[in-house]
Amino acid sequence: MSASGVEAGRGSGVVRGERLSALAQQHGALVALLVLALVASFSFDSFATGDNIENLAMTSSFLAVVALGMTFVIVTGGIDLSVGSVFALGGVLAAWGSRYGALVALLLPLAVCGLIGCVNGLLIARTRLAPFIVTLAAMLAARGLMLNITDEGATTYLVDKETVFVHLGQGRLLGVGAPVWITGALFLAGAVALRRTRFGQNVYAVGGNEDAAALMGAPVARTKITVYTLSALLAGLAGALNAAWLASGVTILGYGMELDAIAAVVIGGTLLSGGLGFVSGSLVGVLLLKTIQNIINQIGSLDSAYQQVVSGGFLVVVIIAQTWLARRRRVA
Amino acid sequence: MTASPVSAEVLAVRGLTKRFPGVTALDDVDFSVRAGEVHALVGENGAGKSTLIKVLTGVHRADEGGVFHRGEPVAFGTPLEAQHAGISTIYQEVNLIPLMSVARNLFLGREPRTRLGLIDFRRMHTEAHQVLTAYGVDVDVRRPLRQLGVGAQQMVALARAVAVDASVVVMDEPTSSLEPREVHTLFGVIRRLRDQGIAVVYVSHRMEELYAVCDSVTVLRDGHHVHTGPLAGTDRLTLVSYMLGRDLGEVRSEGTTKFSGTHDTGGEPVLRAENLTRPHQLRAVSLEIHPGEVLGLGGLLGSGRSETAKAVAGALALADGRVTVAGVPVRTGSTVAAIRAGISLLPEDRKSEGIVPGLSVRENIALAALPQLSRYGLVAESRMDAVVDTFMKRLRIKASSPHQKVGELSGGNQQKVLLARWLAMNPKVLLLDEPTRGIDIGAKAEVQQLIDELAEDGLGVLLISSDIEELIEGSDRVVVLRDGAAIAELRADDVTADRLMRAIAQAAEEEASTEEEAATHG
Amino acid sequence: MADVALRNALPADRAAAVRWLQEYGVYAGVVVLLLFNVAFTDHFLSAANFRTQAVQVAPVLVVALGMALAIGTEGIDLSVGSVMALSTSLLSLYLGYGPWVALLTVVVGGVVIGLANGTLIAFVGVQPIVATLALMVGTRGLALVMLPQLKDVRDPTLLSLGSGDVVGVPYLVLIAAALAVVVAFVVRRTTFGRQLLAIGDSRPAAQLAGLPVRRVLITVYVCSGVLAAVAGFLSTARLSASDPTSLGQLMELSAITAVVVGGTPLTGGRVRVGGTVAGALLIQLLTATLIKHDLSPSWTQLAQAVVIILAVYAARERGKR
Amino acid sequence: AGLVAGLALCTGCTKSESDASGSNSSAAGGDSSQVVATPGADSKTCDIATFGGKKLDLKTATVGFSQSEKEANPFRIAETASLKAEAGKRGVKLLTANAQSQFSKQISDVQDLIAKGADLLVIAPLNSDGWEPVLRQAAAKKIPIVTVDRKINATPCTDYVSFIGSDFTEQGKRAADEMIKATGGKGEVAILLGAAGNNVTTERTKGFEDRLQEKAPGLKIVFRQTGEFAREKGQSVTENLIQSKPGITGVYAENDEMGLGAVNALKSAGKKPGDVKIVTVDGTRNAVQGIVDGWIDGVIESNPRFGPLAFQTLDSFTKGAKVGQDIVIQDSAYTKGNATSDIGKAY
Ligand SMILES: Nc1ncnc2c1ncn2[C@@H]1O[C@H](COP(=O)(O)OP(=O)(O)OP(=O)(O)O)[C@@H](O)[C@H]1O
Ligand SMILES: Nc1ncnc2c1ncn2[C@@H]1O[C@H](COP(=O)(O)OP(=O)(O)OP(=O)(O)O)[C@@H](O)[C@H]1O
Ligand SMILES: [Mg+2]
Ligand SMILES: [Mg+2]
Repeated sequence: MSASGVEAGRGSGVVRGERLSALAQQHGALVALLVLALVASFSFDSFATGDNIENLAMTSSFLAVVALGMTFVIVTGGIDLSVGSVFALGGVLAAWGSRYGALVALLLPLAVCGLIGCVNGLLIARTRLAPFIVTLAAMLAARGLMLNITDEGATTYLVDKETVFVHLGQGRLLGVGAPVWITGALFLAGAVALRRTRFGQNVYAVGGNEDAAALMGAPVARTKITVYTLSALLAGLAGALNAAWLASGVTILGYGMELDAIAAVVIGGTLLSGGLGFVSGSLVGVLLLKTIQNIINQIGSLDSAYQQVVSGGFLVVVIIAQTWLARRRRVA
Repeated sequence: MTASPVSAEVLAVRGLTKRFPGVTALDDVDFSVRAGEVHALVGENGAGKSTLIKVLTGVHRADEGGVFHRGEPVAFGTPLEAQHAGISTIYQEVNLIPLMSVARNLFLGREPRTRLGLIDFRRMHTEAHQVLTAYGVDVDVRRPLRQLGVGAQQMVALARAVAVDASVVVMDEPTSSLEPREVHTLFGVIRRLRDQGIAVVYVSHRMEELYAVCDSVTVLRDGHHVHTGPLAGTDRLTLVSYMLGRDLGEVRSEGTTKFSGTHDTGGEPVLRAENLTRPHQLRAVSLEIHPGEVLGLGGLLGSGRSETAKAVAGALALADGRVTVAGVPVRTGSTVAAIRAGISLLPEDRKSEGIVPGLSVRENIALAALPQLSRYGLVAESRMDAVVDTFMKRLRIKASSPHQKVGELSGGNQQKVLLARWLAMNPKVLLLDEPTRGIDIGAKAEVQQLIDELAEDGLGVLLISSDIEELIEGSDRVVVLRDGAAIAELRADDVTADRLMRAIAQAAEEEASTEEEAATHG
Repeated sequence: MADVALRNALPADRAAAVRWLQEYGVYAGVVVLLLFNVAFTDHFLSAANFRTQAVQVAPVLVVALGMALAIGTEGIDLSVGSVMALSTSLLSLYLGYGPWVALLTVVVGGVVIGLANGTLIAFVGVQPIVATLALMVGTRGLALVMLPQLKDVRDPTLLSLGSGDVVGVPYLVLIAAALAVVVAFVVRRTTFGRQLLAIGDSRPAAQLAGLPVRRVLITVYVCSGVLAAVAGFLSTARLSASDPTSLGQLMELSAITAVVVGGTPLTGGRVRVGGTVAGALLIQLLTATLIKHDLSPSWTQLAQAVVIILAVYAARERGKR
Repeated sequence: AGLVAGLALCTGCTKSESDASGSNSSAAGGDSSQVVATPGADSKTCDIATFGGKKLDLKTATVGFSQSEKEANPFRIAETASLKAEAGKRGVKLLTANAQSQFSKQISDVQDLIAKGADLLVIAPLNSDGWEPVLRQAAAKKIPIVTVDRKINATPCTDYVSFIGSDFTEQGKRAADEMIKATGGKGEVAILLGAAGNNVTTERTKGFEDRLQEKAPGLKIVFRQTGEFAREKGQSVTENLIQSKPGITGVYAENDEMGLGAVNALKSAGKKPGDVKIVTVDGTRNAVQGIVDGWIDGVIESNPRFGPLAFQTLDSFTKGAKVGQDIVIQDSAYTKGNATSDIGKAY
């Protein structure tokens, strides 16, 4: 009996170490963000102003919604490269649909993008093709579709200002833009879905060890199909919100967005190999990326080439810091 | 629980054939299990036991023949369907999610929920704790599963399988990583299941377990059905002869373990490890192994035996500690340095730390010895073939060819491939962590004999085994670990099962320390 | 008896066909595209056209070879496109010393970025996709800082490298083919190749087997960097200009597609060099076909998506059940 | 990262090829600065009273400039340099941001400029639509906006003050004229399109197609493929083009870079200068040199030197004077006739 007591006692020491490391894993990016923000607000007068922070929140919100979907996908051990194209497609569809009313403007992109995600998920789950390549193809397909309905990008559909749809992008509540509220709500829902529902447990299980999850009776295929559908839905929704905000279905959006989203999720502490991740971390990751961008603009006189070097350098420093904070017990 | 008449067949297969590329794993096999019966399934490594179970539970699909559940033909597409039909399984390799918490693993798919439909974590944790305590696992259920030792993980898998409302519980080598104490708990669980009218299929290589808990037995050999009958009427040797396909007399002439007596252990120690220390895991462990000596490492699950072996082999970063081989210091924390110095480690978890599943048998055997088997960075194929050939013959590795993927071999043969990998290195010190776990009696005897031979050739061997008999008969000296520290050492005539049990048991601590000198070398 | 044998024979045949498709699907795809073009594309069957296709595919192939190595270790290298840009900038900056010195600096550039990638991945423990993503951003910027603007190349040696040939086979094609052979040899016959595959298949096992995991990983990313740098060098010679803005844009995706379509799994532990060559050819032929038939960008992208899925579907590892 | 820095440091000892034609001048050349095309009285104007802002002195003001693409092609380099030079000359504080061809970034760039305290904005938009959030924010602070080189689809003198730039449709039309002149109005031509979804691509295509239809129905467009405004893509597309359509008469490239790529492709396919007529848009030095060498038949200029005109407009406007809403600049053209003499004006 006392043997197990000793074990438990020893266990708690291990737990404390593990908890600390988990804490760092979860909050490493947050620490980096706070440090960065602190330094920036001392260095630039115009950083910690209401306007600037609002801009930051607004521009972050669309990427954040995309990153939210990406988090689910990455926790299952997958990846979704199609989100940038789907984002652009969602915007164009929303703008086109807005002439038929707010409902169409919202539901059309969700339906089409959800379908794309569903096909992604089916291909990945049922035929066991690599997510990387399936979603790469979907990225081409969604971009092709978007060009197809805009006369190769020549037509930009404008959002009908009469519909309530525009308020989703431009409305304000308590001085904060609607997309920011929507993003916040989505992240709350996302966090609950991932941490507190059976679906969330299955997402972790599939990412942690797919074969074991199948043997334990988790619905692996269904979970995968759901996460890819969810990711595309959220990307489409982000596109639609963005279209409402910009009041038009801009056709040149979303290039490289998938990489930004992946970077944000990973910086936020989610393991690319799956099985471990946090919704809140992804939000912090997005804010970190956008803050870096904002700081470069605060400097205000960098050549475009230097801007890239600086943001690449920042990225390296951030991921080293994050990895270092999150360093886990080595497998070896 | 669906209590059906005792004689009713709950689950059966008829004329089952299953082929894999290059092998016929099962050939026209019949098998059935009745409610309230514990049915043993035995056979050598690669006989097809696990494959049969996987067909029964929807992991594999049969090529020919059918599966019948309560007399109805069924075809489970996924393990989930089998579970819904009331068939619950513990697979041979622990199949849980390492990064998820213990409680989440236990409850995956049937989490208690609040009225809002959200998971009720508080209830889940309390219940998980209660369930696991009943199985003798006392841990913080919020910890990630991977922090548990393999044995504790096995108990979690067991608890999970039994907790489901099942009419059949299938256990594929559940005891291979359990301590005697836990095996005892397990048997209690099995008897309770039987009394509830649940059918149990039980796979094990340990004879005494079969006789302790099983009612009837089916023997497979090379994918064929050989024998089915009540266990009471079949004695051990007959069973073994069925499994091996040899006649009784031949088997009778061999003993239980293949170890010979003690070895000559003179001379300077070939390995000296001092003061190995690692936060939370190892506390100043020191060891010496002499050439030609087999040093046993005893202890309970989680006592730090695997960590000690890994530390010596450079696979763990240490806070403190020195390792010397034949007097020459070895850099710690580097597997490369350890291997170069002549230390080889056969890891405990062969699935994830041992084999490279996608590479062939040949490549796996030659993996560590590659630098020796190549010139100017180019692989000397013919030398490699020679080495591979030698060891495949010597260890009797059963594979369709040296080019078969190791991932497709049966567990026992995978273990042999790993042994071959290390023997090909000509090591000075061999660290064997559970070398005979999950190995059939034939292979087990071969491995034990091999350990003997190696020691006689002057190798230093460190043997970790949860099989007390094996540890006692195989070792010249046993160091007992508890809680990450060496607490006792048994020498010569003290190396007996009784002494070992007492040293391991916590109550014997004082006794042990007065009778045996403390094992920590100054 | 005969009945049973027949029943067995059929699925066996199908299994064999499936395995054949898995192994040779890419090659079949290339042949199908060739036949399609011969039938439906005007002026397709000409030496000049084949030369064009071969020359266009050469840089992609060279990059894909390095990518295949990285993927073999269960990694990925997103920085290749930017390394090409860096290489073209370096080339332009050092061409004054002559083409050989320029080539040397280009290779050094590739080594440096490869080392940076490898260090982040092997020592710091950053996941490959993130480490190389950061370097992808930074390296492109670096290339532009060094050479802010497109610059023409006039060095005759370099120009002849870009457009010259030996008995009708362009230098570029020869170099790419030679590199493919070298990489195939390295993967199959060298210790390094075996170690690379073992690490890709099971890193913990490789570590415990005493393989020099870090050294191998770093070497792999250095190889990938150098091959990308060489591809940049070759592209510059072909273009007769250094254009760090657009050179190598989206090259990482083309290279990954070629590798994966060629049957190398992204999960590591396996490298198919022949398949990678065929994969690169397949994508090249597909693009050329779509261009020759003057499809609009939207249809081009849709068609590419479909063909990629079909190719990968044919080559996929069947789940064993 | 340290290694990379090291790499960057050792660029001190570089030695590039000596440039035969002298180094490219990119700053705003004196005699080649922009000229307004139609300063006619009939065009609409805007002044600060109608716009609704406050007068201010340009000298003490902060001007924000948002560039759309990397300063890596001659057009963007010359554009940014011209604005910076003019700001320097006038002693105005200039903040710059670069959207690196990402539209979302450009929106946030401009917002950052506003937040950073820019009193006036000069924007080189990446796209014509989608400026709603920026315009609203600027309107709230009454910040005058001048857009250069591309237009914003919004109400002039309400949402922004004026647009200074070329007429891309017109450029397409003039390119068509050159093509007709070079080919004699008969044959088959190919278009190397710019990046898909870009207004410039759309308008330069439309102008070209309309004019051909109108003036030379004998000249058929048989091939339209995107070269994404890059030399390399232009080259590989043209390589495929000349294999599959060996009888092609002319190639219209929507920027110089793709045109030069086409020249490369023709060269390596063994064609002679003049075998295939090439007309391009932009007016970079390399392209004009192409005319001199005989490979290119016409280059329609798109003048990037917006600095003087933009600041002059802002200056007049902030002083309260009327400025034009649409200031279309006069683009010249380079042909066989003037290429040799005017090459100095090219950027
Ligand atoms: N997925 C697979 N692919 C190919 N061959 C396989 C596969 N699984 C099992 N086999 C082969 O089928 C045969 C039976 O293996 P199985 O795992 O059923 O043996 P076992 O009786 O459980 O042995 P052990 O006691 O070692 O666990 C072996 O020859 C093995 O190599
Ligand atoms: N039943 C248990 N309860 C609590 N913690 C455990 C239990 N079993 C193992 N652990 C933990 O797992 C860790 C790893 O144990 P490890 O596997 O190295 O022990 P071991 O002596 O090699 O046992 P074995 O090889 O029999 O599994 C230990 O640090 C211990 O804290
Ligand atoms: Mg088995
Ligand atoms: Mg152990």
